[in-house]
This record gives sequence, structure tokens and C-alpha cells, in this order.
Amino acid sequence: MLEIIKGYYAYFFLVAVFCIGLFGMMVKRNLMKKVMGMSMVQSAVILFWIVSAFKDGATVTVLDPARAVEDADLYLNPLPHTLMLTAIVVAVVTLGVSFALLIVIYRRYRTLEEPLLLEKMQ
Amino acid sequence: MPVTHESVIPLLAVLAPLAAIPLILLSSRRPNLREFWTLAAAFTACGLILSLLPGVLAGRTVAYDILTISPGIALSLRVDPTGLFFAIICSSLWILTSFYSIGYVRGAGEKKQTRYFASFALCIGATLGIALSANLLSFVIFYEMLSLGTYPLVIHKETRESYRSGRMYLTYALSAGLLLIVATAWTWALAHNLDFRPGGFLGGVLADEGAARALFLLFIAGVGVKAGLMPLHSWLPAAMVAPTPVSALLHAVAVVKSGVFGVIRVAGFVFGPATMQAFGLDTILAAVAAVTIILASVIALRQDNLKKRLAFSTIGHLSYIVLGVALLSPEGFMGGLLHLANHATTKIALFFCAGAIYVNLHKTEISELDGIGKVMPWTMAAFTVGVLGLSGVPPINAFVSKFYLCKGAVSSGQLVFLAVFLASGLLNMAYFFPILHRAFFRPGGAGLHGHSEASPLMVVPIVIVAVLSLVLGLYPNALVHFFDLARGISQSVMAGAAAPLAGLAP
Amino acid sequence: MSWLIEVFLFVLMVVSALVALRSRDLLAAAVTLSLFSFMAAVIMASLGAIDVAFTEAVVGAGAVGVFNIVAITLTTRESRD
Amino acid sequence: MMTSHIPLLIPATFLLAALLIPLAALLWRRLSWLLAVAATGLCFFYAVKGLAHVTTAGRLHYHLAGWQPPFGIEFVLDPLSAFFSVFVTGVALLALIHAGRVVAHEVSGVDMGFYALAMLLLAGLSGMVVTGDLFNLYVFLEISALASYSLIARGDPRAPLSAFRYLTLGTTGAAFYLLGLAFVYMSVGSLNLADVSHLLPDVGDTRPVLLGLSLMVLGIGLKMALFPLHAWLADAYTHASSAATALIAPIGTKVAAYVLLRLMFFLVDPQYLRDQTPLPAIVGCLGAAGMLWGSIMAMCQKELKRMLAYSSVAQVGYIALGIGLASPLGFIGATLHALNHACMKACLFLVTGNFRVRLGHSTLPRLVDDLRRTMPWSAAAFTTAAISMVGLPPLAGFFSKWYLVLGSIQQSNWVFVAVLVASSLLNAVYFFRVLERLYLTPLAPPDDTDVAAAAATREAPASMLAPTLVLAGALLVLGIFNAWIVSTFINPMIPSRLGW
Repeated sequence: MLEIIKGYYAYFFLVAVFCIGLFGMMVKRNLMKKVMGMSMVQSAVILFWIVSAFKDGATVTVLDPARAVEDADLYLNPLPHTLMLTAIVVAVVTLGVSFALLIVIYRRYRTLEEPLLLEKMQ
Repeated sequence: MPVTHESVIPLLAVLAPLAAIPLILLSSRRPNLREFWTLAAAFTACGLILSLLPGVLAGRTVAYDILTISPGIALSLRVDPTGLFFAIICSSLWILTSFYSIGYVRGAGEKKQTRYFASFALCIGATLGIALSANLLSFVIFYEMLSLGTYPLVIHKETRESYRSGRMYLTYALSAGLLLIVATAWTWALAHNLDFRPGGFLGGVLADEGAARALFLLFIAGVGVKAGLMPLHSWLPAAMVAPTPVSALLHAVAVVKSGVFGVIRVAGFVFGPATMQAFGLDTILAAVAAVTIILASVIALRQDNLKKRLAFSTIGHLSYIVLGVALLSPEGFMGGLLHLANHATTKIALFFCAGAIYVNLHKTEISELDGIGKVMPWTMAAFTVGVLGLSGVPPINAFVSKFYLCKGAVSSGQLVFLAVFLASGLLNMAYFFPILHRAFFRPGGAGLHGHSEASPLMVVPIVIVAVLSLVLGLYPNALVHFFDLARGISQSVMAGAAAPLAGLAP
Repeated sequence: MSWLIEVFLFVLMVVSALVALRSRDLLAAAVTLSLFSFMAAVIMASLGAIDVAFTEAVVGAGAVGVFNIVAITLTTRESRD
Repeated sequence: MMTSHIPLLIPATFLLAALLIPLAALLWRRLSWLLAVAATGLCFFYAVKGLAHVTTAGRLHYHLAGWQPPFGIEFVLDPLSAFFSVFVTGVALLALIHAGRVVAHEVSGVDMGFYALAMLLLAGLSGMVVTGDLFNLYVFLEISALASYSLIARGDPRAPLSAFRYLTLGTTGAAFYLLGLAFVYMSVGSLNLADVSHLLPDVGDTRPVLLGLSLMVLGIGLKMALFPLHAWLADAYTHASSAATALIAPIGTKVAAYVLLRLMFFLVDPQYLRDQTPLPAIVGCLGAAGMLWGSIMAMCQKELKRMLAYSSVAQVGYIALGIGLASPLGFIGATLHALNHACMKACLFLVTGNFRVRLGHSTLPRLVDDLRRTMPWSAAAFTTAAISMVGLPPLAGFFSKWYLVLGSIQQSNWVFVAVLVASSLLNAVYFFRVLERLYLTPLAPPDDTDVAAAAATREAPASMLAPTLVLAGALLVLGIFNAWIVSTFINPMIPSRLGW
């Protein structure tokens, strides 16, 4: 039992963060809160990739003469890391666009609360 | 198998009315030129169709594949006796209707005449396509075109009532079309073939009775809406709000007969008599048709609106044909085919008369027709011919077909249907003769004073169709060999082989 | 025992996420969210993804934090939920 | 020489154009439009050339920076991607030509931004189509998504909020896709599409793969507005400017559908998927539900654009239904419907744009039958597209439905058949409602101002009318030549393991 927890606890936490983020997006009425929930979802996914790429006892892919070069188990796969760099950039750009939209909405309606917004739009 | 010849004539015959549409639309400001296009297309189409007759009588089949529309299925036209039979009826009556239409719309001062003539041409083109389709998918395509083309004609008056009828018509027609598409797709999935074949092509592939019934019901629902089978008929009386020539050609000839023609195709050329009998499908069809005949005649008795009464009469007579097909006896099938032609000439005469009365005297109700026979003698004489024919009085043509229908009922041993035919004949008299009584034996009111016959553009076609009915009654083989064609078709369908028409040529 | 530290970091991350969503003061929420991103960066570092960790720390915690704060100053600080 | 670069050239040209347009706009404002049209035209030319090459000489691979797959990123033009890139660029070209006047009319002042974003959107969409790498696909997905959020935000006053909603849901969809991809990558160890589909049969434990695939399908389902994930679509399409809607609506959801086709027919064995998992059945059922729900919602709308948006939900359902059948006929139906619907929806939205430019609105109850006289060609184009949407032969819409019906019958799936029939009827109801408005004298006397506006208006300018009519004509051509399209282009792309 402990072994399962030890092996997979990171995934449980990530699922929790993912769900918290989704909850924020769905339930929270403030648009800024929705954005925050969205960035939590994104962080959870990015971390998920990093966690899944982790191997116990392995290190970064920098050639170490002390280690065997041909044993792949001794090195972490660098590909997920590089991919997540891209994903982080994408996430930040998305946030930038959403903030721009929020500012436009606020300037026009002077509020970020969804019920109030819908009321004012009628 | 008879030799099949490649020829573009069937395609040209279908395209002639369709090609007239842009010309009609373009000459909307010049009515005479516009009407010239209509007439030119009508004569061209009819001439092309008739030019195919000798070949078909000599046993040749003419076909033309237009293009492949789905892998393995071509949009193709084929002139077999059955298709030609229907095409001749439609194209020849279109000429008469065109003249009559010109007289009618000008006499009644209808709006949007260009749209009227364009839609009319579309309908005829689609009907000819239906008649000459070589396979089910081509049939479906033209069938849907016809549904679409009729809509502007039904709502032509643009009143609240006509909009309601138009929507009703569209709902019925489109649902039916979709069911037909599903049935066609199912047929393709079963047989990987959609080509019409005398005697049917589903014989070997249908094993399950439930599936056979379901498929048949889908087909019958698909074509039965246009054929006015109860309970799918209610659009037809509603569509009588359309101008009378529309009712005449479309609701006595082209549209409803396309539905009946579809029944013939499905029963005789898709399922085939043997398969129908094997799964008891003929009983279903015959029962529906018999009920429709009786009910429609009874309802017709209660209508005061002349066109509505004619509409219910049409529903009844369409089911004569369906019942004839469902009897699965050669005489019955032949009687059904002949009735397809004979009902067309007689019923169109009646509708023409109704239109002439409306344009001339603005009367639509039967109770207003007192003494009208003296004012419009030619019209009412033609009306009498039609009435006598539909009631089954010799020597009008409809007597011949009714005779064969009755013979078919006898020879198939189903005497209950003989009773249906006879009872319906009596009911026909019951709802038609009061009209004649009012027209000829009651004194007319003061309102009739000063009126005379309608314009010659209308009266001449009326007289022609009446004479035609008479001639076809005296000589069923006159002019276009309807009798031989019908006999050949029914034999080939019953035998499950191609038409043994060779030798019947003049 | 290093995994216990990671568990602690994760717990902190979840808590900061919850706090950020619950806070009615958006500015406080934004700061908590930066903490959330920082925890994510530390976890990444402990999992051997040093390069991603640095990026996350700079971009996720830093730049996004600034974005948040700018956006909040341009709009409003209050939230009803 | 150039032919082998086509997979790269299509997205690269769009990206380059996106960068050049702001510079060009400094010189002359109209130049940005010209540049956008020219770039799209060039890409359309590339795509057609690529399709010709793929059909005659086989698929095209381009290895980015010379790295061999599965290590490097690969751009592939196979029959499917070549087909999609042709109609995506083709429809985009027409929409952009049309956009010239609409942008000036509806969102004037920001036209440079519009065209730059449009190029970015097209770069993303065409990139999604040509890429052979699953992570690269995510990147292009986000590029196109970001561009479309920004495009949608420019419109009427409610546009920013609908764009924001689209953004949150779209980002969630992308996150689901990325999460699912992590599962697949964990199990297979490759991101190259061909490589993954090659390695998958050897994977021992398929549960993570199937979980990952389901998550990816969920994410893509959000992007393509698969019922019940369509909530963003109606608002986004309604409130955006007509030009943005006309660009995004026909092709945005189609490219998402393309990704779904890729995932469910090429990444995994569709028959294995159908027999072992409920995933295709779920996709098909959601498609069927969307067909009914979208049509019913469309019937209730008073705004033409909103009606068309809900109709899109229904039409996406057709594609999903075809994908859910997981059979060759379903594949043909889905692919053909993607093409047909792109043309139909583009045509309808372009006509809506024509109405908006000339009348200033596209509200159904305010359309009067004078439009039939004053804007005859727009009305005719709308009629053609509407009849095609209803599915009457010989227009294009009939044939994709025909294949779907055939496919459903082949599997004896009578529920799908019934839904197809019902949805076509509902389509007829809401489209004939519009046609009655356009062609028939209204029963209740309309507002005088509307009559006056309609009577005083003129037909749309040539630059708007021409694309509309081209699309309307294309519907007839696509319908008539559908057998040729199916046998020449679609049959070769059916995965061989489906056993066609």
C-alpha cells in the first residue's frame, strides 16, 4: 500500500490540482478566478509530463564520465522537458490574451462578475 | 435481354423543360416570349418522348448513363415500356395544360406568373426524370426535385391558407423523400444493385420476413405520400388552394401519379410479384388501397368545394391503380397501368372544367353551380364525359381500365376487392351526378346572366381532353398503343423477364 | 525520505491553489497563485527538470504574477467569490 | 524540388504573411488585405499541387531541419491531409476575398490586426493538418486557437465575453489533449503519428493508451463543438464580426474534426477500438445527440448568425456520427461531410455578411421579401446552400448524408438512421423558415423601416458576391462529382486495416 502511495502520490496530487482548477473555471463567477483556475489546469498538465518523465536514480542528460553512457536508465528523457518549455510559453501567451480580454470587458462593463455582466448586457 | 441502345434522347427530353427554366426567368418582362418558351419546351419534350415509342414497341431499350453519382450507382435514364408509358402521359398532357395555364393565369390575373411557369417546367422535367429513371437513386433524385418544384406552386396564392398547405405539403413530401432515401440505401446494402428490373431484383436477397416488411413499408410510405394513400393523403386536399392548372396537372397527373408510378416501380420492379407474395406484402398494400378507395369516396360525398371533391376523388382513383398492382394478377396490373393513363385524361378534364368555372364565374362551391350547363355548354359537356368515365360508364376510357381491374380481382380470386371496385363505382356516381344534376336540370340564378364560355385558350384544351377520353375508350390502342404497352408491361413483370413487346409494332 | 519533502511541496501547492480560488481579494489571490507556480517550479527541480523549473519560476511565478497584478490594477481588486 | 517542400510551405507562408502584414499596413492599409489574399491564394496553389502529387506519386514527407522521424518533427502530406489542406485553404481564400469589404464595414480601423490574426489562424490550422507529430499538433492547435480568440473578440459589444468563454473552454480542451498525449507518450515513447500507430499494437498494457486517447478525444471534442461540449460556439459565432465568423466557422471545427479522424482512424486501429472500447460508440451517439439538439436550438433562433451557429453544432454531429461508425462508409461520409459542410457553411455565412453590409442586420423577423428583388444573387446563393444543408439531391449535402445512411444501415444501426432522417427534417424546418422570409410575401405586415431598407438596398459588391456565388456553384459541382471525389481522393485515404 505504502509502495503504491510512494510510487503514485504525485499523480494523486496532480489530479487534485487539475480538478481544483476545473472547479474554479466552472463554478467561480469572477472572470479573474476563472483565469486562475485555467492556469492551474495548465500547470497540472505540465507537471504531469515532468512527473511521468522522472526515473528514480536517473540524472539529466549531461554526459558524466562516471556513469555508463549506454545505459538509458541512468538518464532522464529530455524530450518531455523541452516539450514542456514550449507548453509553458503557450500557457503564458494564453494568459496574456485572456487578460487582454478581461481588460476590454472591464472597460466596457466596469465589472468582472459574470452574473452582473449578463445583466448589463441585456 | 433486349438490346440496350445508348442514346441522348431521354436526357434531352428531361432537359428540355429544365432548360426552359432560365429562359422563362430571363424573359419575365415579356409574357408572350415567356409563354413561347413554355410551349416550345412542352412540344420538344413531347416530340422527343414520342420519337422513342416505335423503338420501344419494337422491343429496343434506350438508355443513357449521365454520370456516376455514388460508387457503383449511376444517374441514368432508361426508356423501358413502363417509363415511356408514364412519360407519354405527362408530356402530352403538359402541352394541353400549358395552353390552358396561359388562359387561366391571364384570365384570373394571377401574380408572379414567371415563378409559376418556371416551377411548372421544373415539375415536368422532374416528372419525366422520374418516369425515365433507370434505378432507384435516380428516381429518388428526381422525386426530391419534384417535391421542391411543387412547393412554389402550392403556395402560389400567398395567403395564410396556402402557406399552411405549403408547409404541410413540404413536411409530407420531405419526410417521404427521406424515408425513400433510407429505403434506397437499405436496398443497396442488401442487394448492391438499384437497377429496376421487371419482376424485381430483391427476390434472392430478402430472407427475413420482418426486414422485408419493414423495407416495403418504408418504400410505400416514401412513395405513398405522393400517391395519396391513407393515412398519408391529407396534404392533397389542402394543396387544392393552388391555382387550378396546378391542381389539374400536378395533383391529377404529374405529382400524384409519380407516387403511383413509384408504387408500380417498387412492387413490380424492385420487389417483384413473387417476393411480394412470399412475404405477404401484397395483402398489406391491397388492404391500404381498398380502405383508401372507400374512405376517400365517402369523404368526397361530403365536400361542397368542387376542387376538394375532385381531390378526394383523385385519392380514391389513385388507390384503384395501387390496388390493381397489389392484386398481382396480369389483368389487375394491366388495369392499373391503363387507369394511370385513363384517370389522367378524365380527371384533368374535370379539373380544367373547375378552373374554367372559377375564372369565368368565380364559383368554387358545388352548391353555386345551378344552371351552369346552359352558360358553359362545352365545358360542362366535357365535365360530363369525365364524370361518366370515372364512374365507369362505357364507352369512356376509364371504363376499360376499371373493367380490367375488376377482371384482375376476379382472376386473383379476391372477390372482396371486386366488391370494393363496384361499391366505389356507385359512390363515384353518388358524388358526381349531383353536380351534373345541378348544372343541367336546375334553373340558374340571376348571377349567371351575361356570362358565356371561358376563353378559347381554356375551352379548346378541355374539349380535347374530353375527346381524348372518348377516343381512348372506344379504341384503347389508339394513338400511342397504351393498351399494347400495358399488356406487355404486365406480362413482363409477372413473368419476371424483359418486355416481350416485339411484334406489337404497327 | 526525500519523497516526504515532495509530498509537503505538493500539499503546499494544493493549499495555495485552494486559497487562491477562495480569496475575495484578487491581489492576494494573485500572490498565492505565484506561490503555487513557485511550488510547481520547486517540484520540477526536484524531479530533475532543472531547465523547466527555471522557466516556470521566471515565467510562471514571475511574469505571470506581474501579468496578474497589472491586470488587477487595470480592472478591479474585488471578487464576490 | 519545390514539390517536396510543400508540407512546410503551407504553414510557413501563412506565418510569414502574418509577420509581413503589420509591416505592409504601414505602407498602405489596403495592402494588408491584398497580402492576406495573395498568401492564401499561394497556399491554395501549393495545396492543390500537393494533392495532385499525392494522388499520382504518393505521399510527401518533409523532415524539419533534416531530423529523421521519429526524433525530429515531420510534416506529412498524405491523401487525408492533402485533401483537407486544399479545402481549408480554398474556403479561407474565398472567405478572405469576401472579408475585404466586411472588415472595412464592421471592424474598421483594426483591419491590419484582423488580417494578421487571420494568417496566424490559418498557419495554425494548416499546421495541424500537415504535421505528423502529436505534440507539434498541440502547438499548432494553440496557435490557431489564440488567433481565433482574438479574432472573435472583435465584433459587437458582447464579443469579448464570448471570446473569453471560448478561451477558457478551448484552453481546457487543449489541456485535456496534452494530458491524454502524456499517457500515450508514457506508454509508447514516441510522438510521431506514424511511429505511434506502428508501435501501438506491441504495447502490452493498453489501458493508459486508451485513457490517453479518450482524453485527447475529449479535448478535440471541445474544439470541434461536439455535443455537449458546444457551449462556447453559439455566442462566439454570433457576436464576432461576420468576417471572422465566415473564416472560423467553416474551417475551424473541420480541422478539429480532421484531428479526430486522425486519432480514431489512423493512430489506433478503428476496428479494434470499436470492438474493444465504447469510444467510437460514444462519439457517434454524441454526434447523433448533437444533430438533434443543434437543429432544435437552431429552430428557436431569431438571429441568422446564431441559427447558423447552432446548425454548425448539428453538422459537426454528422461528422462525429460518421467517425463513430468506424467503418469505411462512415469514414467517407465524415470526410465528405467535412468538405461539404465547409462549403455550405461558408456560403451561408458569406450571405449573412452580405446582408449585414447592405442592411446592417441579419435578424430573421426583419428580413423581407423585397430582398429577393434587390439582392437576387445573395438570396439565390443562400437558397442553394440551404437546400444543400437540408440534403436534397443533387446538391452536395445529400451525398454525404447518403454515405452516412448507407454506413448506418450496413451496421444495422437504426437509431442513427432515424436521427439522420429526423435531423434532416429539422434542418428543412429552420431553413425553409428563412427561405419563406426571403421569397414570400410576409403574412403580417413588416416594419416599414425594414421594407424601406430592403427596397433601397443594392446587391452586394462584386468582391463579396463573387466568393458567395463560387461557393454556391461549388455545392452543385461537389454534389454532381461526388463519386469522382470519393473514388479519387477519399478511397485512397481509407486506412488499409479497415479492409475496404
